[in-house]
Amino acid sequence: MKTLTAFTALCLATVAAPATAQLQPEELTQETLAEVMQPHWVWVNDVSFDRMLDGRAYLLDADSGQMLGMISGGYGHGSLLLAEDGKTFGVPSIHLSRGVRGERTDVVTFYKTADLKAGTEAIIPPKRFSGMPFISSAPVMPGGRFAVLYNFTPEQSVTVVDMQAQKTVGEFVTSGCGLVFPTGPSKFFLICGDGALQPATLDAEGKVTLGKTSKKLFADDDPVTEKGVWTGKQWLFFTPSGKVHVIDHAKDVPSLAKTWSLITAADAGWRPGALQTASYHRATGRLYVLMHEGGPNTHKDPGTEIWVYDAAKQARIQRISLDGMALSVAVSQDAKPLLYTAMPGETDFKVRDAMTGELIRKIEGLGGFMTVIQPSPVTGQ
Amino acid sequence: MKTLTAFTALCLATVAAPATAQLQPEELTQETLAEVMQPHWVWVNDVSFDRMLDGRAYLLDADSGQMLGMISGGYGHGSLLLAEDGKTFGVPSIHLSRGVRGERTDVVTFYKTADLKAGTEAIIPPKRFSGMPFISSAPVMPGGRFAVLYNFTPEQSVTVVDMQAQKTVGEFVTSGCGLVFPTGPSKFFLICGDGALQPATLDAEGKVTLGKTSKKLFADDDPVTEKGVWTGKQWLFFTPSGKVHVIDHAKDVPSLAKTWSLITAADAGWRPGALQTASYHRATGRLYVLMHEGGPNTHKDPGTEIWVYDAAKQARIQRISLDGMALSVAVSQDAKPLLYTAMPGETDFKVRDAMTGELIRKIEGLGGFMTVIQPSPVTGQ
Amino acid sequence: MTNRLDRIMERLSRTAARGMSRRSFFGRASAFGITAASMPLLPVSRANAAQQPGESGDPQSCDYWRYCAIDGFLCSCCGGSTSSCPPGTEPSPITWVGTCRNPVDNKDYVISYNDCCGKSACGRCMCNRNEGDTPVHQPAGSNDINWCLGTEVGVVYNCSTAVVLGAAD
Amino acid sequence: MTNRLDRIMERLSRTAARGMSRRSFFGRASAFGITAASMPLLPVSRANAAQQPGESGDPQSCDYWRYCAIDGFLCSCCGGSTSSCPPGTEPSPITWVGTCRNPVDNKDYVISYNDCCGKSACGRCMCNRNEGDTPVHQPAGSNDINWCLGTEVGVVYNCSTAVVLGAAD
Repeated sequence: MKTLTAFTALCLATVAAPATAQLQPEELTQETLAEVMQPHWVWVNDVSFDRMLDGRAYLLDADSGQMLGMISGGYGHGSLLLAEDGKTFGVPSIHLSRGVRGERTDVVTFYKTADLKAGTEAIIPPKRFSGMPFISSAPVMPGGRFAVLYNFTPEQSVTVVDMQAQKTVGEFVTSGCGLVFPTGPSKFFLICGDGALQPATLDAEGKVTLGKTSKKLFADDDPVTEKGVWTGKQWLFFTPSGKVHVIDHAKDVPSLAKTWSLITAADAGWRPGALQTASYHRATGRLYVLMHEGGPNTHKDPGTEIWVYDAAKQARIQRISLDGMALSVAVSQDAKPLLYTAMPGETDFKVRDAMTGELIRKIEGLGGFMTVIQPSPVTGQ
Repeated sequence: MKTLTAFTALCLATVAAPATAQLQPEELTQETLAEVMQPHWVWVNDVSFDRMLDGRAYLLDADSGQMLGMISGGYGHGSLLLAEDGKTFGVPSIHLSRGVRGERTDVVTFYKTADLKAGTEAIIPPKRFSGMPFISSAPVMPGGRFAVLYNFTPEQSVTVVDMQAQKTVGEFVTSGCGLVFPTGPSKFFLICGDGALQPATLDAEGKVTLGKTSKKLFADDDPVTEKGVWTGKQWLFFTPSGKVHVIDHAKDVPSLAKTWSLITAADAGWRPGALQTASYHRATGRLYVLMHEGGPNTHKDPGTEIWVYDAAKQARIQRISLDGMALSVAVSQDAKPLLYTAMPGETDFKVRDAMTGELIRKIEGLGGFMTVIQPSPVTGQ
Repeated sequence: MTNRLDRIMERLSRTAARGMSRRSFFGRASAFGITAASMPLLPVSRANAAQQPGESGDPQSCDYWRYCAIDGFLCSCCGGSTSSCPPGTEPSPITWVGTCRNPVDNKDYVISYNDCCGKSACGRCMCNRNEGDTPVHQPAGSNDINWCLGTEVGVVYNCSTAVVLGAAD
Repeated sequence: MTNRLDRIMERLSRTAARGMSRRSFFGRASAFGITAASMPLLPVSRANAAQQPGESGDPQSCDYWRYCAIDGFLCSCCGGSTSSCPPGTEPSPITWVGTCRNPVDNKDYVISYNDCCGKSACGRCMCNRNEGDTPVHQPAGSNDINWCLGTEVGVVYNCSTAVVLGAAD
């Protein structure tokens, strides 16, 4: 957090200095950051929808309200591959040799948090999913050894990247199922178009073996969205009508552990929606969900409130009014959690107390199409 | 103008069709345009200052108010190399292999007006001037055989491109002088930092020979801006205080033909400014200049009025209030000329009758950092 | 929603023989239900298309009936039209489909939202409507996918069309 | 204006021996008066810089005194400061200079607006002030040039600093 140190020094100097002394020549330096991503640091994607060649992610310090730095992504920049230790991350990027055309090269570029400099690059197959940013299109597996990237050409497959060796392991077909939902260091599942789940395992080198596809778990007329939430133990999936499907992934074939509803009779007319629909605070079991009033086909409408649930009790315990709208929500995982929201078309990133819902600050002047929010993987404990 | 034809057909169908008839499956096609750029077509640059990897230019039909198409440029997209016959153009572009970093490749890509498809590409030295778009950093020579591109690394040189062969001729040093002001098919001059002009000639293959530098022509405390205007016969240069320096380029060494002022005693407080300061209508001799009220150091402030001069008589003949601001102005060269203005921060491109100054239409929803306006090189005569 | 998609798929399987750029992008896709999205560019002549009956509304407005499941910049504002790509851009051969009700005859039509590709985002007439939009793991109906993936020119998205494939029933 | 630039050039020629990244970018440039812009990154230690006297104002505001001739995004809003580049960006070794009056001591200082490069535009705190700004054919004082041209990483501009080189007199 040298940035802040420098600012502090400058302020002290302002107060202490004799007004008549002359300024001395200064040295121009490059900022560096702490080696480890701090609990209240957060990355936010700006896909720059009307200028998708120039997408980026901003690294913000939610405590000070300062921007700490940024990375430039490739075409249609999505989410970052954040290492669990908060020291490094990877950036999957699509590049064309002449900007909008020419030879396509897909890479994962590795960075250190400490200097945000482009380091090692792993070339990956030029097939990565391009579209709205979803974390489930490129997650890091628990433990952090591998990242699994979803490909759609429209043939479906995944590319496995070894995060420690910073190398590409290979491409593996997943026919008929897409997105990637990790359930352990070497286990994940995909969602199939027909409402089933497809489990898969990684071997020690990261090679993928598909397991037995589950039976159909989700209704055709109320399918789960892409925007599942990992509690650290289970995946929760949401449906347009407000159902929560909890997945049991313990056995070889995934099944439904239980299904509950975000909405009671008294809440008729409200639905979950948005792009990053929900976020879960592991230490307290609080589930934050973006809700809006609307009918069918409003499943991607931004939220006007955040409803907070005790996920274990499947009961709402709080409503947070947003004084506006949000398309993304995320909560930090530390003991004094912050609640983050962003909204395309607005350039403010909003920081709230995740326990009280109180607005702490707006970080202003950021990009116009902020989507996925990625809080620090470091909890400070 | 097939686009318009298609729209017309659709409208006719709407009126004529029986409401109960079923829609038939349609064919998805690609639009094409007239072979020759029409007199009221105009290109406008959007440098996308906060997303400079994704700059572009829009082709607009000022008569219909329709967008006809666009091209994507490279990093910090500047102006187009428009052929005089309106049939082809070149796009100088800077590309890096990894978007914001990696190997730099500079190219000129050639397009036909009829299809706006990227065609032949000429590789040029990776030295092209990067900065605010100025037409004088990459003009086409009268007659259209060659284009001369200004390089700044900060060594200064020019790259000559053969527009007919669609090939790079070579790079030629110009030490101490910059930008390119063509005065004939094979003659141009540059402006030197000390207020002199540097003439140069092209041979039949496009090779550049520098001539004898002029004496100092411009005052140090009121230097000419980059934003000179070619009348078809002479270059006019403007100074922050409102002087117009007319260059005599007929002899081997350029000199001042005359100097006059945009501003009379009654206009005290007004100055020329903006990015594309002025435009000249050749058939009528009318000179359009963006003017604003301001003191020293406002030489880049946007204009709030356009003052129209009879350039031969050196007298103002009209004032056009802009109902807002403009950073760029250009006039079409046909017999019923249109006056175009654009302003960064606004997304409307404004079209006026160039004789009356009356606002005809706004073309809305364009990019947020429009700069250089390039009217059709075709006059319709 | 899925019943409607089933109908679309059925319809498209009937018309598959008319396919144009279709086969080269089929590959494994047909194995997992993306057939509906891999619809052909139907070889109906331009002249016929221009005589389409039963149209009303402004194709440059997001309210226009065909846009009920669109997400992107309207090609009608970008140098194209509801059924043509702007000059120099390449139509995606595969894409998502929606079913929209035509206010003139009150019937449902299958609309194919082919993306136009190879120049960057047009930026005009952004329009997002999600009638029947499906998650990306049901790609045939998903407007969150960049469908430029199927083009020769590559992945860069310019704008979206809204082509009538036919009646939905 | 030029008198002031002359003074700047004179001053810089006196301090040229202290140059750091300077020589490699000199080349032919010294022949035509860009010497002033090719100023060194003066090797004053960070600790000293932090004890600078005579400062007032908010470095995240365009009104801040050092920004009198700047054109771009303020590095102070982008993870850097008036004299440091944001993490992962590379300072341009050469750039334009301006002369700004410090409201604390009412003296003029030469300010070097080094660009930070290698990531795309920060986009925050856009600031354009043109005191003494010169045309691009007088590059040493021109803020319309992308000064990332002199870096290893390449031409892509992120933000601008405002480094005190010393007193202008």
